[in-house]
Amino acid sequence: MEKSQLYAAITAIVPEAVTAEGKQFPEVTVTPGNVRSVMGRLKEEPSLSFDILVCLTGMDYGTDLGVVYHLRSYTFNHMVVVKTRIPDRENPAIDSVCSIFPGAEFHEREVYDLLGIKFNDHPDLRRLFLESTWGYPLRKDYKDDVNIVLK
Amino acid sequence: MKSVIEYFKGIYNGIKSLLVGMSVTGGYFIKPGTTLTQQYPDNRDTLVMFERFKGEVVMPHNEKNEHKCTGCGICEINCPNGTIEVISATEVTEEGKKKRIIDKHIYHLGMCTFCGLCVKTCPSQALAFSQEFEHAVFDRTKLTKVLNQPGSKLMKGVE
Amino acid sequence: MEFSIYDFSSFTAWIDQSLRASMSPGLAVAIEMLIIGVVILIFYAIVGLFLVYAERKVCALMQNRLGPNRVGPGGIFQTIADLVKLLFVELVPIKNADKILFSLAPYIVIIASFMAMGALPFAKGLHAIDLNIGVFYLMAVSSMGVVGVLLAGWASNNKYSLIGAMRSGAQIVSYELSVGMSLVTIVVLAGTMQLSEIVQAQQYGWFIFRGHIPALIAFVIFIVASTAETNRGPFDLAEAESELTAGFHTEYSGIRFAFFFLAEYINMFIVAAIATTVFFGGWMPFNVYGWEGFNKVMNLIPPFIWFLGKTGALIFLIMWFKWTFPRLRIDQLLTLEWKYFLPINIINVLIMALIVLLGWHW
Amino acid sequence: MEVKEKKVGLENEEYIINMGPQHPSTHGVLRLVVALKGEIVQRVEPHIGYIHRGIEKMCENLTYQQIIHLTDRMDYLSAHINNEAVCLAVENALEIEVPERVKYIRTIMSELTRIQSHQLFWATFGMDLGGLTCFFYGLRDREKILDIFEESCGGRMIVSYNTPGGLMNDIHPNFQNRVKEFLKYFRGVIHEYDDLLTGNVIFQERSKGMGVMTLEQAIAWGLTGPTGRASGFSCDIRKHNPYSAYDKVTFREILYTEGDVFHRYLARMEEMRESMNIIDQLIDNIPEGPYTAKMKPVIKLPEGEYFQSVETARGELGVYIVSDGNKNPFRVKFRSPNFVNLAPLNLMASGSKIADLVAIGGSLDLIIPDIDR
Repeated sequence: MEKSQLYAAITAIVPEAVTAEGKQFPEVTVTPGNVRSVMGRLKEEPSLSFDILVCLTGMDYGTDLGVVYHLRSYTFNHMVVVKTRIPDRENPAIDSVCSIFPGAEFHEREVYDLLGIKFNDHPDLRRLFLESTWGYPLRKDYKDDVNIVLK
Repeated sequence: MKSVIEYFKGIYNGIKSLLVGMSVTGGYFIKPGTTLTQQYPDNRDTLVMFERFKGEVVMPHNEKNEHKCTGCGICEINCPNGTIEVISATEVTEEGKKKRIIDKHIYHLGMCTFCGLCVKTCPSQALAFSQEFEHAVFDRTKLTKVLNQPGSKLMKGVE
Repeated sequence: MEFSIYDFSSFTAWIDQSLRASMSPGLAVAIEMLIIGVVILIFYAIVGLFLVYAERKVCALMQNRLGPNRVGPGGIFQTIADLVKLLFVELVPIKNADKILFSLAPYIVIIASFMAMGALPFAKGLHAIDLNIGVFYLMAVSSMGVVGVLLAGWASNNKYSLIGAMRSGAQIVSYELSVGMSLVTIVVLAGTMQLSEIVQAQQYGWFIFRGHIPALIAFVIFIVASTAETNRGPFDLAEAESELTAGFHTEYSGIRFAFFFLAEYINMFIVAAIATTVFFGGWMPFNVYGWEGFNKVMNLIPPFIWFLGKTGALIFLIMWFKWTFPRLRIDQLLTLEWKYFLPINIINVLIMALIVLLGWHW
Repeated sequence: MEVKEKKVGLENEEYIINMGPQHPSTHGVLRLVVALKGEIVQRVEPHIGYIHRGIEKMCENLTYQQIIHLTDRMDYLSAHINNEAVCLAVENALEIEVPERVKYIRTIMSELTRIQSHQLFWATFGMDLGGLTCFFYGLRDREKILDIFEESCGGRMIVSYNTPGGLMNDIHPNFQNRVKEFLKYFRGVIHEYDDLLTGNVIFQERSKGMGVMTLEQAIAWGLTGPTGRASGFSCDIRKHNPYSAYDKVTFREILYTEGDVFHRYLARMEEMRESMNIIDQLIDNIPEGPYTAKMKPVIKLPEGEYFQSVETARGELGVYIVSDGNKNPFRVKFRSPNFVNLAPLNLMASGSKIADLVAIGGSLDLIIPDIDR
């Protein structure tokens, strides 16, 4: 499938999304509440069938937090990037996609651990690497004077 | 009847595969010449490391106790983990100009990850890797080394 | 035709008579027991030390290594150095362990292997005791060690140890059957359980040749089953270091660990010695009917050399197994015993009985 | 974590053992909390983070050249390939075409890395199953590749050989001869691997039908590398999205459908042979030329997001770089294959025995620093 066709197909499936042009992969920006339904549709649509969750990245954009999903299709070998931004820094929450991609379980725990984003309906949301008393180190405003020494 | 044949075939193939495995180990047992063990502390004199082996960062000095380091600090900037500290001083040359020279080029071997960026980016090739690999010491402070030798000078012609 | 020119029975008889001549019979027996005890103890230690060294050397050569090579020429004093180290290692007290059973377990294991040593005929007339149920005695005594292993696992208050001990229990109880049945096959052929008579019966040909196919099958099963019984690889499930760290002896240190360690090697020696006695003619030299000159040369070699040589070859075989094969899983281990070895063994005993009845053996 | 043992009658009692952080079969500081019922594993819960070093956080304060040396320390057995991933991402972002020579050398180095990684896998997998001799044979042959690395790169495992735009230094003049020598040697001894382990009846009984992942499961959990390909999941990045010189070589993607421990093992054994074929096609044709493209001393990526996948010895390594135009990246995320492959361990291992858990864990070929990052 050509890139422009892919854009068109994705826009048809996800009408509420903003698709950015001129990027490495087609990009879809959705609101946190829509993530699960958008991902579900992208996976179920037979002409797209984004059935592999390659990567799930937690982001801190400085002002708001975000989660970036990289999806790939096993049949067509094309990729899409689904992005979402969570403006609430105090108590960020987003829907979990574990029910669609079981492999997201560890990814989401990692994001929760390092950025403090809560995933609703996650089967086992605990911290993955760090202790429960630790802060959220991947946030830009994280301070650790003992372990982080900047020159 | 078929299952009986399968049963005995299974036994035969199983035993055969075991004997094949034993022939490998047995083969090495009767060929003691194939051992590869290096008797390390004994072969120290003959042990030659590869010339590119990244043992530790050194600053080569020539016989007149001169090095090539201008004290520019590029190695310090490029080092990913603060292994190198360049403490520079100023010196007044014969023409009366002020010139930056190094006072101490400090190298923390304990922090070095041997990425090679300092050696690669040094504009005057003042740094090099030595093939020394026996770094063990009893006191951690000994891992902090001053690379320029005492009383050493900048080599003529290196800016 | 006299096969062996070496006969120790007159030598032992002379010691017995000279002791009895100078003191009361009770004291004489006590002193004899003491002498035998000391001799066996020394022999035990030497065999243990040598086997540990041999194992390390054998596995090193199989693995393209040199093995121990620092302590003494070729590393021959390595095991002595290890022993000294083990003697000085602290006996780590285990919290909430059953102290009495914990300290008792290694002794049970070592006593079991020690007792088995007494019945082995090393040469003609060179054995501590010649029971008329020798085979039976050896089996009974050598399976006593499992009690020690079970105790060790239970008393250690360690989960790994307990799993290891339970595995060991299941394993030894199962494989004891195979060991017994394969020995019974030969007992049928020999018609006696007395070890000295079994050896004597092999004067004109070892049982593995005389009993041909059934004896060969019995031997293969015996060597595999006894490897399992001694908890050695590929049947070392009780210690399985990649699964259970060290299994039943995880918590043992110092001399107590050394006891387990030594007992493993001595057990290996004992099963190899039983196999030698029963299948390979014990201390009998290798003779071929009709080759008089060859036989004479063979007869010149002392019987204990024959005995130790054959035992050594079998020990090497067991070591070879260990350093080649991956470990079995517990259910496979039991499947192998109950589905393969036991049926084969029972049929094998029947075949052997038939052969003996019809006189189809040599 | 609080480990509670339920005490409701013997038949319902769970026997919880802690495999790790120090355990012979977890290959590092992985801790598996295993609930047992007799020998049967009820559930496995991986606890990770014992060597979490915050590489992603560290990257935010380093330049792109400096990131390279951290990627060495993630999956230390695929150091070359990890380096390459970051380099490719940076080069793609800058739209730099690296010289052909660099592409060839990178590909050869990557394949050598893959072989040595699989050799170590074979060695440790044999050891996990109790065949101790495998360990020494595997390491013996791996040593020869490490020598090749040491001669050209200066490091054995931690090579830091790739740099954005090219290589740290040119290959050693002996490189080609040594590689050819190694291939000749290794083709002669690889049959020992099969004799000792692959064909062994005990090994086959231990590994066949254990820890099965179906194709659907493998896709859903995102298993990649030999682990995924054993389930029939065609996920070889080298084949589907070729990078470096992989579009110039012909090779076979090893695919099986069974998805059990044995076929994961087999996939790795076959991959070693395929890697040797790839090196064969390239080693004599390394073009002459510079060993690095012209690069500015300070690399600043244009603002944007860049994602690059490479095929490491264990699966797909994804590098996701978000740049805000500075010399340091705004955010770096490593999608490490081991992290993803570890996740379905409970699914694979529950219902099997302890010994199978060890075999399944071994067959995933986990590298713990890559999981923790």
